[in-house]
Amino acid sequence: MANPFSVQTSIEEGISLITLEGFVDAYTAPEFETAMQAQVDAGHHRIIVNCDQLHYISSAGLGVFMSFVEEVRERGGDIKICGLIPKVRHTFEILGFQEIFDLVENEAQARQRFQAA
Amino acid sequence: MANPFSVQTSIEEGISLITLEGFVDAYTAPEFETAMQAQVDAGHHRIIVNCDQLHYISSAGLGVFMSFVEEVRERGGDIKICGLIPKVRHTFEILGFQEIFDLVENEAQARQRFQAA
Amino acid sequence: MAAIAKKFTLEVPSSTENLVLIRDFVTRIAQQAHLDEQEISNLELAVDEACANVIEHAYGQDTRQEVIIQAICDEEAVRISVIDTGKGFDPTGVTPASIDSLVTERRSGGLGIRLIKALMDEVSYQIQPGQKNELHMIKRLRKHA
Amino acid sequence: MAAIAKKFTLEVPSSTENLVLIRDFVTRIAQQAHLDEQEISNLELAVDEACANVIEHAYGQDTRQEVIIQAICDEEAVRISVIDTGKGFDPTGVTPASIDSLVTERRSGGLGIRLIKALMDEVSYQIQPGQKNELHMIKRLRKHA
Ligand SMILES: Nc1ncnc2c1ncn2[C@@H]1O[C@H](COP(=O)(O)OP(=O)(O)O)[C@@H](O)[C@H]1O
Ligand SMILES: Nc1ncnc2c1ncn2[C@@H]1O[C@H](COP(=O)(O)OP(=O)(O)O)[C@@H](O)[C@H]1O
Repeated sequence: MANPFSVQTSIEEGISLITLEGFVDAYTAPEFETAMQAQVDAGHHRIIVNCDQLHYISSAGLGVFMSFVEEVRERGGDIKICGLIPKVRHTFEILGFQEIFDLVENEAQARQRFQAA
Repeated sequence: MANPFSVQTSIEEGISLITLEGFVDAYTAPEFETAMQAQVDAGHHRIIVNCDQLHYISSAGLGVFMSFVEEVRERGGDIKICGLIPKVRHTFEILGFQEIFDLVENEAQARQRFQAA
Repeated sequence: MAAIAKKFTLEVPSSTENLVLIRDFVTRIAQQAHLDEQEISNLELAVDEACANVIEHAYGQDTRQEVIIQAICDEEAVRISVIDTGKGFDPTGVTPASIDSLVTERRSGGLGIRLIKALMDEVSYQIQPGQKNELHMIKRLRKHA
Repeated sequence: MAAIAKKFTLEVPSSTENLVLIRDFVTRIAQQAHLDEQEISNLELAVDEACANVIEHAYGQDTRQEVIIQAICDEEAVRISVIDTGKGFDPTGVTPASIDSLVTERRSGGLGIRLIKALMDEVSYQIQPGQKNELHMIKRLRKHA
């Protein structure tokens, strides 16, 4: 029943990894935003958001992705989103986010995309 | 979130095994009662109820144990209850059911108790 | 925030099918009040028993009727009321039999009120048959217990 | 049983903390109405968005206010209303911008109403600012869709 929220950040080979767990809604999205802001403020513009433990997202969470992607791209980075479970992926797709964001299978694939870029 | 209910019955070496899954409350207890009644009606008085997949029980479920135990014991059988998770075990214990029922670790132990009897 | 009591209300058709929804409601409120796991389970069970009694006894399985669950949380306690407009009863007239005698008589009932009283810190009834029957249950928060 | 509509009501303080409780409520009702998994998720998300808007916009984060969620289920549909007594707004004045332009403008909002409309079969507002604002959402059951 409990699906508590957590967000964790780590950095490896110049790529930031933000791991979301539980649900991101209007209650928890501010914490996600803070984590994202911290990376951008620190000049880290290559960001992977791992969602394989994310069970739910509402527009408050989608908005966090939306508000940062332009800035990191301008600075030569990107936000790669990996590990979406089908239910969460569906929410991204209703809004056409698959046209704007690089949605990939897993973390390894996300790293490859950065290497390839 | 979903904790659907199921009850399954099998018979091995003259001992009935009733396996409960999910929650037993006033909504689902009648199904449990039907399963128990079917064993008693068929003359099977040695019954193990495996609860290791049972996440919740209310008095409606406890009442099913209570209403059959006297009858099966009169006929030389018993109800052995195994695999209670701590939360569910606590509910049994609030009412002192551990004084009346044989609460055992697992199915193997329950079978041994019948062998030993 | 601090001094404000939070009030939650749930109204559902009088059917045992809705007990799962009622338990979710209570569990979420108890989590928000920072009860520990055992206390959350206790509250969940007590409210389930109270509502099952309303559905079965107060309304006699008439699913057109409505069960109301109200929760008020402040810094001292979680207070839950279960409200019905059914036939009511005299709670002082219910004397719990021993489990032994229930077993001997092959009874399947008679455990609900006993459980509620064992699980909650305070339990009281306000009965106006056919008008409004209320069961009030209080779980005090530990720092205030 | 068959012809009776089932009515459920939930009233909670206007705080995003309660969205999880609201989603549980909606999910359980949708399960009872035998919606499939995708439909249940859709309903859950639409109601979350509607309530988040009330909490943020109608009440401007004033947690002393109350959000009311009402669900009526019959054989044809699940009808959900989200009710507030907050400031209201003119829904016809909200024209959704393209996602591309939201991204360019680095906006984090503007997705909620769009989602609600995409997820539900029917959506309508009844606005009386400061009195009673209602958002009605209908999800038809498939055999009747
Ligand atoms: N809400 C209620 N409305 C009317 N009668 C009730 C209510 N709650 C309990 N009772 C009466 O008290 C008795 C004992 O209740 P309880 O201890 O819960 O056991 P059970 O419900 O299994 O009989 C019930 O059999 C019923 O006669
Ligand atoms: N329940 C409401 N009460 C008042 N204003 C609202 C309500 N719902 C939406 N609005 C207005 O409509 C706008 C668009 O809402 P929405 O599409 O959900 O995006 P967001 O909430 O992210 O701004 C909001 O910014 C707000 O001005």
